[in-house]
Amino acid sequence: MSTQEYSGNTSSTPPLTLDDLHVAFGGNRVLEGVNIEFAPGFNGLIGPNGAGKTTIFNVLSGYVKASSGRALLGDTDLDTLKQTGRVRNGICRTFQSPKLILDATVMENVLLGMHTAFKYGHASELIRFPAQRKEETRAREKCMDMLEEFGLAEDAHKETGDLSLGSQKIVEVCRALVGDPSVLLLDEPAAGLGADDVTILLKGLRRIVEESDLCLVIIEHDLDLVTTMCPIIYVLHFGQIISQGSPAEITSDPAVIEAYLGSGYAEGGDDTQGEPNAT
Amino acid sequence: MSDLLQQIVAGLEAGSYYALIGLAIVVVMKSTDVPNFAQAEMGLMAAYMCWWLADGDEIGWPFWLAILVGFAFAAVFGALVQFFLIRPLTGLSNQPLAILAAISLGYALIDLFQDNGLPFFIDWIPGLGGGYPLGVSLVLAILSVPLVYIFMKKFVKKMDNVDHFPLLLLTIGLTFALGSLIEIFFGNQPQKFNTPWSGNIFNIGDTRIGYDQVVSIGMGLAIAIGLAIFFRSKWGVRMRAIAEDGTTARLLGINAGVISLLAWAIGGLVAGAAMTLKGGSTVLELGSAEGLILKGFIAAVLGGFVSLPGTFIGGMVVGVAEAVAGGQISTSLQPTMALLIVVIVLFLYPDGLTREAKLREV
Amino acid sequence: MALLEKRNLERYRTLASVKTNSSGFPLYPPKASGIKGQRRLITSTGIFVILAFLPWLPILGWFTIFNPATNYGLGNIAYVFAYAAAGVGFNLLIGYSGTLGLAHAGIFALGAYGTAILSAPQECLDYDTCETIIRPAVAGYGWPFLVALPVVCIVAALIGALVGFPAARLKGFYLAIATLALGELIVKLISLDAKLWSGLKTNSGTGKQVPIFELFGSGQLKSAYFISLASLIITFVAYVIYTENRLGRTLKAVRDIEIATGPLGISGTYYKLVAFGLSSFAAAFAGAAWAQNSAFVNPTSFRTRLLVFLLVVLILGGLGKLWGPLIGAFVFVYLRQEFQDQQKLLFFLIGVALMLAILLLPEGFASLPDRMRDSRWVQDLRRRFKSAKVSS
Amino acid sequence: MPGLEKGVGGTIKIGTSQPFTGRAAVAGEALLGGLQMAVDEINAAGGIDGCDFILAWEDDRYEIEQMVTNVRKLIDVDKVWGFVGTAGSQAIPSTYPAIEGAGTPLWGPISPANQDIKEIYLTNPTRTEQGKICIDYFVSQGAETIAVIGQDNEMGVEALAAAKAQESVHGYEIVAEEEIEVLSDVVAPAVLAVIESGADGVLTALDNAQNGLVLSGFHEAGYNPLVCSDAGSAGAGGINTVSLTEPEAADGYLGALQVALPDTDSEFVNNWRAGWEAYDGPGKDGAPNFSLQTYSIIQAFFVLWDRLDGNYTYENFHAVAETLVDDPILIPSIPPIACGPLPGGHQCASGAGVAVYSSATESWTQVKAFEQPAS
Repeated sequence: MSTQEYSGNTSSTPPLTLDDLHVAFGGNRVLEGVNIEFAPGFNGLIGPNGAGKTTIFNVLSGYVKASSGRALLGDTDLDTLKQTGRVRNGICRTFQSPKLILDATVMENVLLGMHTAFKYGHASELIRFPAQRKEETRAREKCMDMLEEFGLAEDAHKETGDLSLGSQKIVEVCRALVGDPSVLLLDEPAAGLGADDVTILLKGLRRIVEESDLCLVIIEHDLDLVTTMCPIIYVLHFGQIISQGSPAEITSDPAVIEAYLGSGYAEGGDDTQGEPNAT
Repeated sequence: MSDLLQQIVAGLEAGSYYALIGLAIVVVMKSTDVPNFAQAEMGLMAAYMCWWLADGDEIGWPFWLAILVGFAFAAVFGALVQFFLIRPLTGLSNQPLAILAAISLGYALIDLFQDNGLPFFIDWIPGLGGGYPLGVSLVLAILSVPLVYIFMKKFVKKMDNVDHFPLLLLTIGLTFALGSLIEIFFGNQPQKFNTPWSGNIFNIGDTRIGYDQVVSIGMGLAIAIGLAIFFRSKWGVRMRAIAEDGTTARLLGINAGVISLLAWAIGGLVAGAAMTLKGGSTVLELGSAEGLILKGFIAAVLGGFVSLPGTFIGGMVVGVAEAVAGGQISTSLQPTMALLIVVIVLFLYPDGLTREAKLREV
Repeated sequence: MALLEKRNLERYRTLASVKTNSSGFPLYPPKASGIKGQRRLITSTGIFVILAFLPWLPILGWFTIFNPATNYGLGNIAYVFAYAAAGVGFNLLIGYSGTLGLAHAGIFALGAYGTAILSAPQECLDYDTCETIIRPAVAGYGWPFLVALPVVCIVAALIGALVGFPAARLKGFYLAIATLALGELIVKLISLDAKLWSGLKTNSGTGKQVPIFELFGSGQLKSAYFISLASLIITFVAYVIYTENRLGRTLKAVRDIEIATGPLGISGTYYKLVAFGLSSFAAAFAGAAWAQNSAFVNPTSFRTRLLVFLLVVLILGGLGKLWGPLIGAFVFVYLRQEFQDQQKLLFFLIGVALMLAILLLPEGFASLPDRMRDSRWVQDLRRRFKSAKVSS
Repeated sequence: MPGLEKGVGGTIKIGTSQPFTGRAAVAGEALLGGLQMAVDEINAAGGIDGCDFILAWEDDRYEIEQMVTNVRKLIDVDKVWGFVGTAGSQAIPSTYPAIEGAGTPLWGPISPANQDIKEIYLTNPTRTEQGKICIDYFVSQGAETIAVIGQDNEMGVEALAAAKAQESVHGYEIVAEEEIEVLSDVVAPAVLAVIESGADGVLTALDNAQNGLVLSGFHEAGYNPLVCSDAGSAGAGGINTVSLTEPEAADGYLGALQVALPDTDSEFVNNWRAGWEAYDGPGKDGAPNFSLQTYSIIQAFFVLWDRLDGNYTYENFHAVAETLVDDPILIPSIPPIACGPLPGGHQCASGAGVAVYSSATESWTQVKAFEQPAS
């Protein structure tokens, strides 16, 4: 890609560590001592609704404060960083329902993801300072490449509101990716996507992960997708990790079946695994 | 010391007007979620009405009759404003507005056709220059009325959950219109409104207290308590239900139209009372509403736009703070006190002062 | 559909001027080539050029209120520009970044008083001795106007940002009240000046005779006219550039998806303050121009009523519309002069106009063309017209 | 030079801008009425040297923008020869550049005037001067402590300036300087502060309503010092202020006089009164005491016009006007008008009288003839 100058923090991805994380809203405890060491590459995070998956993301992106325990990005404690600081250190995320400016173009929305990458201030923008224009152009080029990667290049200058929900979610993923994250948190990226959208999304993600050593955490209900994508999966139940390991281990773990998959999955599970590229 | 007491009494009187306007604003806000910038102006209209009936040259009604009629007018007028102007913007029917517009325009057109001719941008069209006999202009006007009605019906959008800004602007427009209506009907001279008690005073220790001060403060307190009780009642609860969540309340079979009509009537009544008391104790003048509405809103803010006691106390505090600051420090500081208070309070408590207020963000 | 896209793609590749990425997708929204693409640039420049030469080409001669051949008309147009400039700034704040800040009457006053005081000659330094009543407020700092103006505007922008601080914490209507109060407070502080600022040598009570800045000795009105026009053009251009580039999209993000700005590395607070600062700059500039036109300033001119005037201008013209403020200002000043001799009626009309604008034309006059285009019967006409052409 | 085309022996158009709406309307209406009435009379009498006069007027609400646009309109569109009787300290200075630029003379009770501008002639004592007269009267009544209550604008500052100036003359003590916000009727703090100070004389520079409230405040407190205001805010000779308070409270209230009381029994005033009762034109519903003022001023203007001897150029006008110091225009109802050359000479009138209100007879009586302030 022609945009290496931006990939400031893709070098030596520090693993993301959750160290005995507790979160409680008033009385009810949402996370009770979660310990995870996310590795580079795909990490799956599954569990029934209300298990606290999104809460983990909210802690990582600074919406929620952990009542005890720490979240470590490499060796820096995230508590020491403000939200914007976390972005500069390479944590990007998407939301369950896409948070996009609907009356702005797709390109503009994606450009928001590069906010921290811009060097020149708004004063130079006003006088249309050449260097600033060049910077803008380069940023747009990068965003366009990203959109092309995910097959949205032709919609780049359409109003985001006109796109299908699926495409909007992909746009949001692009917006997260152009920030060159070292850790990318995807909250149900595939929910509401058509089959071919999913294929495009996953193909894109795979490529990115292969190229960089991005640590990618996916919350997803579509078990097939998770099992096909993620070498390692964490199962969250009532704020605790009840199981973790390879797809095979997870899907055969009785505790998981009991809590989440529901009995009668095991045999069904096998034949879905038979055709990994079904998705 | 007596000086300080004296100032406090004066402050309480001024405060009671702020509090009453604030209460009127809060009642409307609670039940229809409209920030009514025109509240004080509506009250002033009623106050002038009372004065006109009692002291005016044409009519010399006995004081209490005048007050009765004037307050009734205040309530009805409040209801009318809601019925014609606010309905379309709060998702209710726009029919009344259309009818009103049609009729008033028809009336204006009769006048225009008859003598003045139509406004500049079309009067060059031959035949629109005016000067028709009454009959002809009557016909022309009547013909045009249905068109206006249809136009208004078509183009006045019924907007559900419209945010505060347009509503605020609407009431600002209303303020201007009312202001000049008052000037047209009641003239622009300041007027003294003589009440049976005005001018009489009594002493407690060596503190002078005017009867009008007692009446104003007492009325303020009474109305505040009355409203508090009312909002515990069945209707009061319904009002709040409407404000909190209009659609659900409607599904529960609460008639939003009637409720908000009632709320606006009450708001108008309270504001009318406030301005009449003020007129009786000081003077009636065009500018007084403009000065009072901001103070009223400040009182309402101190009550978080929901709490009646909070609003009442807020108004009183502002009044007393002004008077005492003016007396003890310098009178040139007095006008800034209310502003300073609200700014500081909002910096310290962004959600308003009362716990109740935190439940609902305005 | 997709086919069409492909064809466009080919065209972009052939157009050298269009910036594309490696595989030829245009980086900037594709413009129609040639004149068509530049339509807005051309029209706006054209309009402003005409406005700049208006005093010498009385094309509005038939129209007394705005007849540029007379001082009367020229003054009115200058007022229109000043209001429009303030409106553009207001537009950026309310219409674009969706923040309901109402301190602009105060900021406007800052611009007017600031330039008046700074550029007034240094005389009459002693509060007790000089005959202040005979000579209203000619005591100041003797700065050249063109130095005072930018300084005042920048200071006003900073103060505006300061006023914006509640915006970080307050929601909707609370913010409106807080900023309204702060605006009033500014005016109050100004009107305290006879006592408060006597140290600042401005010593005649609250009214100030504004020292007239004569642009190349062109006389008070012409220079006031051009200062007002400059204020409009500068704010207008800044508005266009900003709303179409990074600042614009960032402000939009703060408006629409504030919740998500944190994980994008955007500080909502900072950008709200930026919006306040920029719009305050515009307001102060407009205030200075207004003062040059009025030649005298008085706190009573900057009470809530001025704020309401600005709101009327904004709403009549159209919230968030590029040309809205200018159109609105023209309508407003026209109304005010047309019904000048019957002020009672005038304020009734302004009130009704505002109410009708809210009820009938929420997007203001600037939205009329679009509305016409979208309205059913116009489209119907167009279709007929097309079919007629085809058949013939 | 507009007006001259209409010029010699033709119709002369004179303009005025007054507040017919808003709070000052009651004054503005009457000011217009006085002018219109005088113009009608002079035209009925066949004009002066074959000139008859038209009065063109515009409404400003005492607002800067309105006043400046009005003056521009009167100059450019109505092409007036000059302005007579335009007033309004809150906004009038905004018109100076326009007037100076067009060279159109302005002949009226302007306050504040500007001693640098050739076109502006001030035909009445300034507010400061009226304040000084009030204070002189206080002192003559044996007052030793003075309090000042002013609006937070020019009026207040001018009153304060007067008090400070006379302090050095008489050597009394200023015990309170209080302020009341424009358009506000929260007067209690100021009133209480003054009561606390226990001043013998109180000089107020407020609008009618505020004056009324202050008087009742004093009355209720059983505190009755000498209270005096300048002509405009006292409405001396009229009911504008005294009608806004209980009769007893207004008893003994003092007002400075720029112009004789409307019920003065002199030939000139009787003549005016008869005219005013008969008059039924624009501005009839205003308060009569103000109409006598402009009536007198425009009479003076007519005298001056007569002295122009048919040469109606602005040069000649200024030349003749600036010689008035040697041969003043004497209108019985106002102090002699003796304009001199610049600088300072265009403040043509000086000195004022004082009148007191009696609630028993519901009338004003002049207690101090027109005099210069002590210095």
